[in-house]
Formats: sequence, structure tokens, C-alpha cells
Amino acid sequence: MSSDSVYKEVLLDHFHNPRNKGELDDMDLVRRGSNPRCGDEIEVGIACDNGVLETVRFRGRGCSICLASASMMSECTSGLKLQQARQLSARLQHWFNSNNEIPPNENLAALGTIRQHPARKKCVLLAWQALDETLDGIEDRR
Amino acid sequence: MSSDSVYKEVLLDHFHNPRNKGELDDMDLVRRGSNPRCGDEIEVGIACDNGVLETVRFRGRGCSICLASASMMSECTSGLKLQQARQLSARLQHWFNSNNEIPPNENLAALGTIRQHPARKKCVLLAWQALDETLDGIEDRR
Amino acid sequence: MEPVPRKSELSRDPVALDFEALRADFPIFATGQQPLHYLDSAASAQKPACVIESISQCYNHDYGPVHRGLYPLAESASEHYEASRQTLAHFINAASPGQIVFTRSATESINLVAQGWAAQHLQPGDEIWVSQMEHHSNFLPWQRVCKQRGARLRIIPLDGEGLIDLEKSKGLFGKKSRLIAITQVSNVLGTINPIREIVASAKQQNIPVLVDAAQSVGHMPVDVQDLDCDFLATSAHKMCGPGGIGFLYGKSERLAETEPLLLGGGMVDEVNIDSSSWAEIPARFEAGSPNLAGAVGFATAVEYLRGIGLRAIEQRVKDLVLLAYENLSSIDGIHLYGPGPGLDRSGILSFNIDGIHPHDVAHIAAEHGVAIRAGHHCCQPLMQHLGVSSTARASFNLYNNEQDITALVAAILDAKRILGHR
Amino acid sequence: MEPVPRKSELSRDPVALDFEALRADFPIFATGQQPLHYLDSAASAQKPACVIESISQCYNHDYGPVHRGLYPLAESASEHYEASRQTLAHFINAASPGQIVFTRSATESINLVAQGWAAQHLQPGDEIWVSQMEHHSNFLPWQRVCKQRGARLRIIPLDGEGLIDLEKSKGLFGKKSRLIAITQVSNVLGTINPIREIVASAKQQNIPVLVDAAQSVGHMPVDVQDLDCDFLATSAHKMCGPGGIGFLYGKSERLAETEPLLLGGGMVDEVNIDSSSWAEIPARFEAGSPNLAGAVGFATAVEYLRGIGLRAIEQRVKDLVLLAYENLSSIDGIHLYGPGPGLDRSGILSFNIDGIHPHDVAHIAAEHGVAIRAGHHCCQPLMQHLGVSSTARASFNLYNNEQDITALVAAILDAKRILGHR
Ligand SMILES: Cc1ncc(COP(=O)(O)O)c(C=O)c1O
Ligand SMILES: Cc1ncc(COP(=O)(O)O)c(C=O)c1O
Repeated sequence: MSSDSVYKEVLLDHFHNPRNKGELDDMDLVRRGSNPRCGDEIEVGIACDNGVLETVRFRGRGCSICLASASMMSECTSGLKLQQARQLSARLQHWFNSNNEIPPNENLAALGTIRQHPARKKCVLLAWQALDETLDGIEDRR
Repeated sequence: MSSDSVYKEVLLDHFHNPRNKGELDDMDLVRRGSNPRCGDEIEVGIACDNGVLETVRFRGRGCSICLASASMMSECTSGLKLQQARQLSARLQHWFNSNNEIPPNENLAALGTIRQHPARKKCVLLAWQALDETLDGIEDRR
Repeated sequence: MEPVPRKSELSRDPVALDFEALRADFPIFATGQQPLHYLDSAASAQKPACVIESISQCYNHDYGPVHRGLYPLAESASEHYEASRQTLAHFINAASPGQIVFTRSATESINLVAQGWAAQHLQPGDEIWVSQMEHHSNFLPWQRVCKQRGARLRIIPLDGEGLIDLEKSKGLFGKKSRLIAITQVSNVLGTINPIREIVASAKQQNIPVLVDAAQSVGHMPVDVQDLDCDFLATSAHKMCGPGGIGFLYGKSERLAETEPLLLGGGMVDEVNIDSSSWAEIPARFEAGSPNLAGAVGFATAVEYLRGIGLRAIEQRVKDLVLLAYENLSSIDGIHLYGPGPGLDRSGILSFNIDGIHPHDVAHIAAEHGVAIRAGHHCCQPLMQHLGVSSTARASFNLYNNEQDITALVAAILDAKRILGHR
Repeated sequence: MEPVPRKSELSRDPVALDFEALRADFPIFATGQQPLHYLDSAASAQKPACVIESISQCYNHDYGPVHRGLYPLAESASEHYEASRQTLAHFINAASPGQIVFTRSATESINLVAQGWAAQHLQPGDEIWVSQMEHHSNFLPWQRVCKQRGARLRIIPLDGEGLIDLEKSKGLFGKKSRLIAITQVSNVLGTINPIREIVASAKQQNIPVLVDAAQSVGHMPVDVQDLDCDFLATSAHKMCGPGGIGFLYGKSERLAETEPLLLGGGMVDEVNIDSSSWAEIPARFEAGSPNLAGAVGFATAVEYLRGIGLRAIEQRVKDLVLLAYENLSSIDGIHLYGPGPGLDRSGILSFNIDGIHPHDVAHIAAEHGVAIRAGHHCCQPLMQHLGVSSTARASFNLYNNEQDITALVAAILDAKRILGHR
């Protein structure tokens, strides 16, 4: 295995021990992201209180990167204000769509190696795009 | 001008001094060959008596090779029996469609250089194909 | 507990030794990124030096516009183009070169038949039959033309091994069936369909058959007169030829019933403001400036394959895929798709591993220098049949060897180590 | 009495000297049959070594299937393919690379718009306008779609010099006009049409404009945002690129209104037995395995041209054609077609000689090593307008020089000597 493998410990840990993965029945709002090309599907649910994301949870199926990214997303955004979560997601997506080397957050740095593999970008972004939709949904409700 | 030019004296003579070129009003039967790709058009008329081609005449427009071939055709076939004219035409066409080096008739040998130029084959054959049609027409009449 | 890759007879077989030498004909294995265990030939094959050189040679020395130019470069361009057509006709034993229509690809060839032939012959209520294993390129064109004409797209089912039940399928075709469009070799399962038998039974009801030969021509002997199919479509790039060129074979009477898909330069006799008349076949179907270097490279590729021998290539690849099948099948938690041991298959092997996403298998394989494909392989209807959204796929060609299989097995074991249940 | 070819300023111009050196970039002039005065670039251009090498390099070192493979060769294949698209977008100043659809040729590009866009938008009684000078590839697709939809194909007339009268033509378009399809440069007359002005007047009535750029892109600066055209079609092989590849440019809103011409692998998101959903643009229009080496060779060609400078190429070719015009116009019994002296024209010059068939002119020229074309140049409607069935045509590109013109004049004089009235 080469040293620039994407399968680094941090990612593998999130894959093997996903944070905030489970049923979404008690969430305020659930949205789904799917990639018809590979059949991957991630549902993200949020519960919020007073403009703060109390809980971010996910479930679904996908490759290790897709699931690790969802787990990292849920971990990084739980407890953030809606506006902060939005910004983090935007910065994460910008990081993947630009040459900017600096990760939006130290806890997300492990996703960096995947930027060299454009075909897997969508795997990383699926959960984040679903998150964006939940945030849109909450705003629409207000 | 290279020595393998197709513009040899025999051909040029037929082009500049075409034999049996003229009006076809008094012919027994007239048929037309045309090449839509270059707009060339040759009409061949025959007059026959007792199974013999008394007169073979042509008119039309075309390149030097088309007109020279028509002139040579008329010269070689005038006076032949219908059956002989048919055979000569078939052999000429076979000569152009095969690797056989031997011309069907010494008087047609000058057409040989054109066999190296497939794009101009049709120029040579136009008059002969029109001749074939007149021969078909005469037989139908019997 | 994990199996060590088994040694096979392969390396002791004299034929196999020849193939090891043939690998040197493919520059990518010497000059590309190393190591390269290229097991994605079903997507696109690598090219031997002779093909690459024939393209350079064409542009360096012989390039001119094809058709009707009167100067030497144009004349030789036309000759080379038509000689390539003849080589291809010969390769599939077409009755005449005029039955070979150059297209950009198998995909274009199939679309030409769908819009140029089927659209002219389908009545509302008619049926077109395709199998459940078709590539999107041999599925979507029929789905569209059926919609356009109010016809029905019908599906020939598969059994558990991914085979077509010949006897059952015969009963499917009936009075309303206007065409059967079927692949000769599945690009996912490796299944080799009994085209000859399908055509024979279709003939009894006068149903024309189109064969998608994207995975068969160049991989096994294919004889269109023996198959007796009406149309056959293929691409050069899957048989060691260049990209951007393929052909459609058609029986003369079928081509005569076909309208051109593309209109433009070179395919008409007379053009008037109100109407136009098509040129003779096959020019009628080749609108636009012909792809000379593509045709020349394509012909060079099939000459190369013929030089080795199609039977030898087929046998070599079968040996490889059998060895791969044996090695992979003893991996814990693996699912292999398609014909099982003892059944005929071509050099394509799809699989999944419990709990590991095919994208991860392929990505970890890539980190081992093993190039395999993961995805639906443009066969979503087949994926639905298999009950998965994607598979991993290893596909073999004449330049592969036993080391490629060893590396593949090692990569899969590593994927299990990294991503398997802990 | 026959004129001696006139010396021009050409050889003393420092720019011209650079061009003389550029000739060495084209291997055919060193290694092909000699002498070669190649004056048939309007049919297809010769290729510089860098283009030929980029194709070899692609197959030798970098070849893999484009799109979604997860191993390095496949990733770099996708990158090279998309980078080529970007280069081409940049070359014509498209707003985004997604507006460039790879096709096999200008002909396919135009057919895609005819069947994919026009067929969806034409109602019975509607009109499509083309000019009298269109190539069959920009004529027949419109003739067919008009027939299919009960629409009318209308012709923009030409004046005696082969020009479109802009003021008059504005009055032609009306409420029923759904599209104007027009060439930027005539492949027979060399006329350069005022596309910008035509689009501007069409815009006032919301009529989309398709530009046939087969003879313009790569020969002069072309900026689609400046032209403001809706669609633009071109082929690589006319601009020193490889055969078998071209592109369609379309404004994003127009492409969104367009149905794909070819269906198959790579252009769908979801495929079900009953229906399917298209992938995003431009993938939607690129069914089948992409032609990687074609795209790479195309991009290399435009980088080569950009390196020289499009204005410089345009000027050089204009100087050559002007010199040719001057030299030819003093030949007794010659008729030159297209814009006269002082009017703008591109590097294409058609002519006829009294009493000598163009086939003979071209054939005798060939015997002098001069490659010119004779025929209708896929422009029968224009031939009807000119009242001839064919013309001879000399066309120039950046690698031509004064000697080519000298040789052409000598060949014409020889044709007159051989075939002229005695
Ligand atoms: C003006 C014009 N339009 C369209 C075409 C068609 O280009 P292609 O044959 O490369 O499709 C050509 C050349 O043949 C042309 O000169
Ligand atoms: C079975 C099958 N049919 C058709 C195709 C389409 O071939 P192409 O993409 O070269 O047009 C492919 C490959 O992509 C294939 O595997």
C-alpha cells in the first residue's frame, strides 16, 4: 500500500466506527442525497433548537469514503449554529472544487487525499449536499 | 509532365478531334449516361441494320478522358455485330475492374494509364455504359 | 486462512510463453506508470505498437482527404480507406466490403439501425426484444425508438447463472416481433450468448437479429455468414484499435432498407433545393469526411490479432479467466457473477465482496497497480436483475498474465484486511 | 503571352519568413511523395508533428478509458479528456467548457442540432433559413428535418460576387423563422459571411443562429461570445487536428433544449426498463466511449495554432490567396469565383478555365505535384447558382508558400497547352 493511500487511519476509524449513524425517525427534518452512477444513498437528519444543530445523524449505504465523510460531517456540525454549518459545508465543497490546499477544519483534513481522485469527489460530497438540503428545509420552515 | 501522364497523344487526339461526335436526331436509339458527382453527361446513339452497328455516334459534355473514351468507343464499335459490341464493352469494363493488364483491343490501349486512377474510372466507362443501354434497348425492340 | 493464489498450468504451456512475449508489443507496459496490471480491457483495450505506428505513418506520409481527389495523396487515401474496409469485411467474413459501414463506434452503429432501420419498420404494437444483460448502448436506442413508434420493448430474461434459456426464449418471439437486439458477449457477466441458435430460431419467424459484438469481435472468431445475423455492431478501441471508429455490418438487403442517420457531404448523388438522392451503399451511411487514420489503425489492429490467431487469443484469455475464477472463488465472502465453472465464458469476471463497496475494492486495487472497474458498467437493467447497484469487474486480454491475477488476489485480500469487519 | 507569375512582397516580409520555417513542423512535406504543393487544405489539412506525437504519446503512455475509472490511467484519461475540452472552450472563448460537446465531426454536430433541437421546435409552416452557399452537411440535415416537420427550407440568396446582401437578407426573416443555419466561410467561394451582423439582426426577432465553422475556426480568430451565435459546429481535421473528432458549441440554454442524437453508455443517470433519465450536459450528448486520443490531438492542434497566432495565420493565408488571385486572374480564359479584389476572402479560391474540364485541370495539376480539388465540393446548390457543375479549387493554409502558387500557375498553363483549342 503506497503512502499516499486514501485509506488512512482517520477515515478508516470513521468507517468502522461511524459517529451519529442510526435511525432518523425522531429528527426534525430528513433529506436524501443519492448518486445514481453508483447507487449510493445517504439520508441526513437534523434536530435543531433555537438556530443550533442539536443533532446531526445519518444513515444509508455507500463506499467507505462516502460513509466516513458522512460520519465526519455529523461530528463536525453537531452543535454548530445553522449559519456556521452552512459555512463549513460551503468551505468543504470549495476545498474540493479548487486548488486551495487548506482544509476548512482540522478534523476534516483526512479527506484531503481524496481531492486527488476526482472520480470519488462525489462520494465525499454526498452527505454534505444532503446536509445543505436539510438546512435549506429548515430555513423554508421558518 | 511525368512520363506516366494519362494525357498521351492518342487520347488527346481523340479529345481534340473526336470521331463520330454530333447530333443524334437520325439515330435508331439514344441512351444517356450521367455522373451526378461531376455533372458529366454522354448521350450515345446507334443506327443498326441486320444486327450490325452501322453507326455509333455520341454527344455531351465531360472531361477530356470522358470525351476521348466516347470517341474511341464509337470508332471501335462502328461496324461490329451487336454481339461483338457487347463483348467488347464487357471486356473493356472487366479490364477496368480487374488486375488484368491486357487491353481488350489495341486501339483502346491508350486508356490503360487511367486504370491507375480509380477516381477517373467512371469518366472512361460513362460512354460504354450508355452504349450497353442502347444495345439492351435494341434487343428489347426485337 | 486466506488462500494463496494457486499455480496453474499456464506458465508451462508453450502457447502461454508466446503470449508472454507478445506483451512486449504493447508499449504501455514498458513506458507507462508501473506496476500496471491492466484488467480493464472490457472498457477499452491497450494498443500494440504496430497500431500506433500505423496512425503516425498515415499522418506523416500518406495523409490526404478520402474519396475522389485526383492527386496521389488523395488517391492513396481512398485506397487505404477502402482496403481497411476490405480487411474488416474479411475479418468477420462478410460477403462483400460494401456491407461494412464505418461509424464512430458500436454505439453509433446501433443508433443507426434504431433510427435508420427500426424507426422505418415499426408499427404501433410491434415488439423489439433485448436481453436483460444489454449494455445501455444496446438498450436505450431501442427504448427510444419503441416510444417514438408506439412499440413495446420486451426483455429476454436470464437465469441464475446469467444465461439465456434458449428453449424458453424461442417461445417468446412472435408475430409482432420486429427485431431481436442482443449482445454476443456480456460486458459484465462474460456470458457468451448462443447467437447462431437465436438467429436460426428467429429466422423461422422472419425476425431480423442485431448482434452487439463490442465484446466479441477481436476476442474470438466471428463469422457473420455463419451467424447469419442481419446487423452486427462493434468498436475498434475494444480490440486494440484506435478510438473514434467502429463499424456496422449489415446484410445487403437490410442496408438497402435503412435510412442514413447522418446527412451531409459524401452521402448524396444529387442535391436540389427541394429534395436529394442518396449515394450508393455504404457511402450513403458515411456522411462527412471519412476518418482515414482511424480506418487504417482499425485494420492494422485486426491484422495484428489475425496474425496471432483468434482461436489462440480466445483460448489464452479463457485460461486466464478460469485461473482467476479459481483463485477468486476461494476468497471468503466473495460473490462471482455469471457462468459458473464448466460453463463457457469470455475474459470478463464480475464480483462483489461482502460488506465492501466495489468502489473501495477498485480503489484499493488501484493502489496496488491493479486496474479494475467498479460500477454498473452501463448495465443498470442487469444490475437490477442481480439485485446490486454495482460490481467490481476484472477483464482480460491477450497481454495479461498470471502475475496480473496474483496481484488482483493480493489487492482483494488487502481490501478485506483494510475494510473488512474488525 | 501567358503571364509569368508575379513576385510579391511575400518573401521579403519577416512574418512570411517565419512561416517558411513552420513548414518544417509538417512531416508530410519532408517524408511524403515529392514534390508536394498541397493546395487542398479546405478538404482536410495536414498535421504538424506535435499533433501526431500527442496521439502516439497518448496511446503509448497514458491510455485508459475516460470517465469514472478509479485507477491512475483512467483518472489521467479523464483529466486529459476534460482538459482538452477546456482548451477548445478557451480557443473559441466559450463561457464554459460544458458548452463544448465532442462529436465525430462538424457533420455530426449539425445533425445533432437538426434532430436534437430543430425537430423538437419546428411546427408545420415554420421556416429554417440557409444560404445558397451551404455545404451539403449544413443543408441536407435541414432539408430532412423540414420535411419531417412540415416546415419550409428557405434560401438566403447570393449576389454576383457570392456575397450575402446583409440589408436585403434582414428583410427575409420573419415570425415563422425558427433557425438560421449559415457558414462562416464558404468552402468554395472563400466568402467570409458577416455572422456577427446576421446574429444581431436575428436576435431582434429571437431567431437562433447556427454557424457552420468548419472553414473558419482554426483559420481566423473566432469568439462565440462576440458572435453571440447559439450553436457552432466544427471538425478537427480541417484545422491540423486528427480525423474522427469535432465539436458542437451551444449556448447553455440551447443545449438544455436539445435532445441527444445518440443514446448509449455514459449519457444516462438512471436506466429502467420503461424509461431513463439523461445525465448532465455535455455528457448527455456524448454516448459511447469517448475518443481520448482524438480529443488530445484536437487540443494539441489548437494549442499549436494559438502558439503561432490566429491573426498571423489569417494574414499569411490572405496574402497567399491574394497573390494567387492576382496571378491566376491574368491567365487567359480563367473565371475566378467569389469575392473580387479588394473584398475580404479566406484562403479558398475556386476557378474554371474556358473549354477545360476541372477534372482535367486537377489531374494535370496532380502530374505537376500540385494537389487541388475539382468537383462540386459538396455544394451542389451553389453550383446551380454559379451555373456550373463543378469548379477547380485551390485552398491555402499556414504551411503553403509562394512556390505552391508558382507551381499552380505552371500547371494551369500546362493544362491549357495540352487541352486548349489547337
Ligand atoms: C463549410 C463546410 N461545412 C461542413 C463541412 C463538413 O465537415 P466534416 O466533413 O468534417 O464533417 C465541411 C467540410 O467538409 C465544410 O467545408
Ligand atoms: C457489450 C457492449 N456493447 C456496446 C458497447 C458500446 O461500445 P462503444 O462505447 O465503443 O460505442 C460496449 C462498451 O462500452 C459494450 O461493452
